[in-house]
Amino acid sequence: MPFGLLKYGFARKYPAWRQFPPRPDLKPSYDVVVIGGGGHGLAAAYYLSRYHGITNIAVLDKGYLGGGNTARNTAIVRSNYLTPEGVAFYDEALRLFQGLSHEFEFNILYSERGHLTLAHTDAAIRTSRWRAEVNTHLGVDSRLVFPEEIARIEPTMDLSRGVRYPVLGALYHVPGAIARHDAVAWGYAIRAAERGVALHPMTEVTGIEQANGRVTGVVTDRGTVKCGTVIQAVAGMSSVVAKMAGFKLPIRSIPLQACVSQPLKPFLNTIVVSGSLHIYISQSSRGELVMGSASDPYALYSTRSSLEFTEGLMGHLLELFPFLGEVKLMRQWAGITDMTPDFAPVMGTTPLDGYHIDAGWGTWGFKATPACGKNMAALVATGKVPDLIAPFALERFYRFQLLGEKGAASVGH
Amino acid sequence: MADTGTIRPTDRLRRSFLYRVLEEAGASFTEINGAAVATSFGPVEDEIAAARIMAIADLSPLPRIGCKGCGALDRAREHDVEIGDDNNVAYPQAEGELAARLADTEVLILDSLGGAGTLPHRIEAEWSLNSVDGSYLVNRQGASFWFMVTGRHAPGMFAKLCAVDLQPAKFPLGAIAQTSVAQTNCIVIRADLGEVPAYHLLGDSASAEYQWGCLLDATGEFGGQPVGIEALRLVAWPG
Amino acid sequence: MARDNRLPPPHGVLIDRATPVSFTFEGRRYAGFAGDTIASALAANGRWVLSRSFKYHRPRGVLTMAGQDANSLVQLPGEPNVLADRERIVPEMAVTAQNCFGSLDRDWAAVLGRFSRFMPVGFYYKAFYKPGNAFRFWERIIRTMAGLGRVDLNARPGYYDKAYGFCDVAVIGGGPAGLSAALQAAGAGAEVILVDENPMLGGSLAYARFDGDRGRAEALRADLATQATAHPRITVRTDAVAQALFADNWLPVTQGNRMYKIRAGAVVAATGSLEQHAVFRNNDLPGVMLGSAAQRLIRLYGVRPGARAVVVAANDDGYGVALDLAEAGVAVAAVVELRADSGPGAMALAAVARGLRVLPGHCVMEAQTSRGHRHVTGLVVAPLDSGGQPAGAGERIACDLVCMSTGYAPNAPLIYHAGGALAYDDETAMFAINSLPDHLFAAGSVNGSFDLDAVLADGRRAGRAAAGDAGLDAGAASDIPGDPLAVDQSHAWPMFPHPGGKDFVDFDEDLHYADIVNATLDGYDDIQLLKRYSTAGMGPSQGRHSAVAAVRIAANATGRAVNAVGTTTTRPPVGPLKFAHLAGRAFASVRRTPMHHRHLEAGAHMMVAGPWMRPAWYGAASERDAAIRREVRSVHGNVGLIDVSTLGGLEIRGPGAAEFLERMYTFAYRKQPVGRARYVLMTDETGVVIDDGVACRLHDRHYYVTATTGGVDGVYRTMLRHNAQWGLDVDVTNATAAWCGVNIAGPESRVVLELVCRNIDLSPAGFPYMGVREGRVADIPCRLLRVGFVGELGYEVHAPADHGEALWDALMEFGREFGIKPFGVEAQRVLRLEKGHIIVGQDTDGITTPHEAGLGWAIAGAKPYYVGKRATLIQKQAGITRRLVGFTTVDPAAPVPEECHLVVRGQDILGRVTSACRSEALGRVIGLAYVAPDQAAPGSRFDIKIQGGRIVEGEVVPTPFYDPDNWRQEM
Amino acid sequence: MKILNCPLNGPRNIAEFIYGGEVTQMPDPNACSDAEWADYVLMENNTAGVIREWWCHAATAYWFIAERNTVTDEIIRTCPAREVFQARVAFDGPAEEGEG
Repeated sequence: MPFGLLKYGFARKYPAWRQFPPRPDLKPSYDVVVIGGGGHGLAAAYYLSRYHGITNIAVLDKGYLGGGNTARNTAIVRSNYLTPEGVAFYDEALRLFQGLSHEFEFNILYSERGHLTLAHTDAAIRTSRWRAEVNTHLGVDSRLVFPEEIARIEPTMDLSRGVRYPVLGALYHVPGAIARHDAVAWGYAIRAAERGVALHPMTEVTGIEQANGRVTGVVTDRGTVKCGTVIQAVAGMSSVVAKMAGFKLPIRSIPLQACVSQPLKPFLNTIVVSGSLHIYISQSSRGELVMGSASDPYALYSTRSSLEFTEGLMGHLLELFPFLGEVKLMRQWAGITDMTPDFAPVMGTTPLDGYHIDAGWGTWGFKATPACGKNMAALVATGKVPDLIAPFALERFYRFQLLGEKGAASVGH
Repeated sequence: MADTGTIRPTDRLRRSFLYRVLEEAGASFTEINGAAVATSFGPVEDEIAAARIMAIADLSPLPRIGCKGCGALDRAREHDVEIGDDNNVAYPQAEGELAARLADTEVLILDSLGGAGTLPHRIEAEWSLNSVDGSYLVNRQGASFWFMVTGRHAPGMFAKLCAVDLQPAKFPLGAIAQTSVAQTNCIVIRADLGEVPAYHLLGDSASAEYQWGCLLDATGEFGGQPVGIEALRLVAWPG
Repeated sequence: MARDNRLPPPHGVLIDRATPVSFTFEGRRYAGFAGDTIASALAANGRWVLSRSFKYHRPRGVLTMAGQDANSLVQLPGEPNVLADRERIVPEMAVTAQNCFGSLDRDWAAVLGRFSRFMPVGFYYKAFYKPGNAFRFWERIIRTMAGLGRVDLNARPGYYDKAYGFCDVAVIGGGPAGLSAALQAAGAGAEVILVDENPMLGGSLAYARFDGDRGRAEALRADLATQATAHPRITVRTDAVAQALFADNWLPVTQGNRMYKIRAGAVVAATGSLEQHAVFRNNDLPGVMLGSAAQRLIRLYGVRPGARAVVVAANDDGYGVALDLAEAGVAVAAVVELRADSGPGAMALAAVARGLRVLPGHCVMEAQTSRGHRHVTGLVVAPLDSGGQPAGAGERIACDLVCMSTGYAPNAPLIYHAGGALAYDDETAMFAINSLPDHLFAAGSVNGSFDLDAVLADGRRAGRAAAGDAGLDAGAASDIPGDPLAVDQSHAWPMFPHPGGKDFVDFDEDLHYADIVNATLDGYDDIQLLKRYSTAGMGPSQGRHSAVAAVRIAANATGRAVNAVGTTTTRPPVGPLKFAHLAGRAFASVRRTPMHHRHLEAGAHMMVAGPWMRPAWYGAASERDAAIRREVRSVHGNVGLIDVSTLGGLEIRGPGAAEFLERMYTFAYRKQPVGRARYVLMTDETGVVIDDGVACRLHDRHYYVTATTGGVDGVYRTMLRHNAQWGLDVDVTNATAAWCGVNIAGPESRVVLELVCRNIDLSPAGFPYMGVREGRVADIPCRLLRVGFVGELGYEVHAPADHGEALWDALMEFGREFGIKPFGVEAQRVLRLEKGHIIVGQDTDGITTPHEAGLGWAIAGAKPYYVGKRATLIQKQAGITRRLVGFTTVDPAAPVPEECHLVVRGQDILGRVTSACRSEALGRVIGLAYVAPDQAAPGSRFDIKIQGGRIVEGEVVPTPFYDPDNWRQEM
Repeated sequence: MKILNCPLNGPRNIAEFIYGGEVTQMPDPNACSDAEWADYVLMENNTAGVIREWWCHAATAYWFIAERNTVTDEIIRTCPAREVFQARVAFDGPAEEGEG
């Protein structure tokens, strides 16, 4: 019995710990307004208050805290990217994740599982080796493994060659992990609120005020607040809010769906991903299988679910795990994601002075949360773009200098 | 009909895309259009009975030709092909051939079960001799397999592979669906054999063996089986 | 307490007493009848404990008897989490319990229940992470406790398939509302599919009671069910679950091992309502169940649910339950009425008339049990004082059955899926539909109708409306008939929290009343946050029972109205929905070339190539390298044959053909002579290389263009889209499947070809390099392309696909005397690498530009336009950051770098190797690699980081490596 | 599963179609600025509301235009591409033949 729980057991009355203060009134002005109360926005507010002494911050969200993609993602953390820029950025995120429970004094249930990206074609093997070589060169623990070793790492998987797309190899990323996604947002919210950050859920932004090229305020359905600095972190709705600020983004809003099975006794240790089969799966600490697939085929701002998603997912999943046929699906849902032309995010300054963007995550952006928040905070506090996020500037698209993450998406022969 | 008795598929240069599968199923072959076509796999009476209930047949070697281009329909009409005003309708021709209008710019001409190929061959000859802008020939012989699905269970069987409602009430004689069957692109044409519901099924020739396998799997619950062209002819033209 | 609880007929309409069925549960043998569910058969044998709860491992038994709760989840061999109250027994079925440590009856983990105070809501967030990596330790423990059923790693799915279905009106729910809706719609001429999850139509008519005597319900059920089953336009699907409702009335329905995907014109949701449990201490004991569960046991399965019962009632149905129990020979000790009086209902009057003991204005203080919590033994009740609090110590009523009839919640998952909305109605103390999407209609108790006549009228109304909506003439639409009884169905606060807890709100998750209150005290007072923090409603029953209670408690604890707290949306599926149902036959299409079987006969090792299979090499996997060397040698030495049928083929015809190509590709084609082939390179609008091939000008206005195996479908679609915009007079046809092809290559290839084609002049002058001819090869009409991908004299012979195998046979036969050998993709990769030819997709990636790939020579810059021209110009001005070069290793003996080994300069990554091999013909390592622009000049050297971090020095050399003057391929 | 009404093949499950993105106006590639070109190629309106977009029916490789609401996913209407693209598109600028 861990000590942390003793007080609950012995207290006569429940020792309530009010983790978020009730929503305060909206002040007429703040130093910084963060649009979007998801993991990213809350993280930025937290790091500003914790490391940069900026606490006069309002975090606005049209819904409840952490209710967007923070609530809908599949909670995978990894840094096995293709480009040096991507690896460096996500590796910082991963290292920060490892310390979050202690930093928050709030358990985010961070669980290192190991991450297998299966390769079913020689083109996929090439890409896996490419990622492994780049990762290794930058000190990230990834390597190309072949069926014999895959069988040792994840013995439950069917590696027979009789199927349409036999497993030829995999990229094995040892530090790949899962965490309790809600807890990450709550942890940031709790510790930011503690330092005086004002959390404003159920507060919808309806306009951005600006004067001669600089942001001056944010209009909400609860009134207008003045501010010289804004961070926009509303993945899924990025284009809509950016339009209020007067600029376009290289982003399409595409639904991404996921689902969970009924709880099962743990049998799956690793996180398994297959690019060719468009599936990924892990088993949560509750015993549920958490599964996802490719993005929806067309642009949409609705989080409706579809049958095509689960049909396609299961058709392929049973190729790898045929014994799951009699397992039952419990719940499916969707989140809206930002898709960019080069599969890399957009972070940093914008054409509007004082207005900063955090968007374009391709999936739900969970695995970037701490690094993005920390570096966006540094950018806002110092006015200098940190090296780690400089490559992800919006401006790259005007130079046709797309980032190489798309390299992994080269056609297969 | 150019029947010349029983032959082996490999005796000829043109071969069905799944002649091996047919051989393994015990087919006996006859020559049509320079290729071996399965006449039957067993007693023809049984196959006639099967064709009325649930059966599939391979007509891949039978003559067919595609005409394409903005002027294709008019030019085909000049060659006495009867084509109506609607797309996705197969119009019957004098000798029992079909002119399947696939678009404003494309028509597919299928020979009758006879397989003499008079109309498709005539068009192929005349068009390839003098090319005219806006009307081009398309090789449908090599591009696509050609199966026939027959029997009263055919619509129910298709409901397992195809999202388009092919029940006779909703899919009249001559109707065409260009759609996905077992997740591959196909052309489905309703062409009953007398009273027996029947459908032509054409699709990517490289997927012939795959599609045949899917059909056998789906027809299983209805006791479906492969039949030869003999049975189809006898059902189509009794006596 | 094994006892035979069977009741005589007419009880047990679903069981066939003539067919006994023997099965085992936890290794013990039990007897039931065909038609019994696992739970009903066990109950008949006096076996009530079915499972252990998720957190505290408390014994759990029948709650709903309708497959709506997690208490009844059991394990079958190869199938976890089976609903014991739905799954019907079959002979020799071996059922076991789930989630117990030790045995179901002796589960040592039940000790956790004693420490529940140490496991407050969200406790795992508050502990287990200190010190250091403590969570690694705790996680192992948490994971062993997690989960319910076990998967059998050796299980394989049975035969599951899918079928599409079509109808005008789909009616979900075969109760009184659904039946009358279906009959009404069919009567109006609609094709109707009627779906019900039970084995028998009738819904509540089959087990519930609507008035003093049951007569009417049974007669009505028989009448409506017979009509529906006999109706020519109604397809009845029982034992079938409508799993969800998706866009445009897309309705997956599972029945047996099949999933029907039904497209309906309109949908009627007659899904009824879910009876809700009351919250009091030990309300989870076996023997404590919903009133409707007791009725189901009695009527459907002929099982006596207990010997001595207490009914906790807050509506007239509670008295119906009491009457049913009494008639089934169960002693009804009391009806504990939460309301001030038993109300005016017909059943209440009948119960009173029958002399049943009614305790009005009472509440439940706790349920009691013997050691081990195996079964309820008594209920402590007390009168409510003016403040709504229990007055006095209360009275203990001994009983082995407690039935709860305190209210309902609409069973509205399909309505939520389709985007409808429900809101809490304080007057009826129930959630009620306040908006429905187009084409969706609701009828019956899900729509707030409870009185039988109101339900039937509502069903007819919905049936008429749905048929009309589906385009049939169904007569005038009518308003929803009001139901005066609706106000008296649900109690607003059937909750009696106990200082000792175990007053469960959510059985799946073992959440007590206090957990919900404490979650709000921790600040999680928004219903969404509350759900995520407390996990209320996250279990297998997805809040069907806990949602309403939880939101009421949260509202009460935070002093808000229920609607202010809000509701969580129900998401698909309704369940249970197996993965195998969703997978179905999982069609995995595969394309085969006409020569496919010849390759297999020749022992080819096949590889996946886009949608195709191709020979990688001929021979066993073990002799890969030797086989590739052998094949390469035969091409260099005499002659080889490779199947290139998977190559894309496009016919571009019409007056605008040349102009069209000039716009699609980077090169120039207007002046290309007829009878010649020319390289084609395609870029997208961002200037990235996406495909290549050759364009053969067969006629002034006819080009035959090849495309890559994986790229052709996309190239074809792109061409058609541009063709639709540009309005050039061009026709584009994808002839990939129409043409198959082989490449016959090697010094002897001309000789072999001369033997089989007589009407083509194959002489160097008559058919020069990059020439194109049409003619007959082995009597097969073919197109011949004299191209040099593999670097030796060679010809691509393209033939109609139905002649492919004959072509292959002829060339192999006539080539035999010259030692012709088939070669595969791997040998071809070596050969083309020796010539320095790139493969799009291997030597280029998702962002490669023509200038980076050294393909600047293939750009006709003077053209006014080609897709990607502007981007290419912008990138060229910006300057390239990498360059693809040919290289060799400075040390000839160095190991061969592998594809994607990095080109590095200290910590910087400059590029990577894209292709490399040891060329036997050249006796050295050759390859292609991306290097920094300043390293791209021939002779300059760079570092390659190979296996194990070792550095190998590479040197840039000009390509082609092999036969630089091309005299071999142009001989 | 949404239904999309193909001008050639009639109402079909949307799974039979391939999404082609929004219909946008291409600036003159030889006259516009780099920024304008980047905006055309890489930036998206990504409108939350009714937009006009390209769809292709896979089985027939038939391209057409649809008006769809990106918030409700409601498809308002579809039409053949020729209703939108009637004139022959010409590109001016250096027209003399370049043999690269």
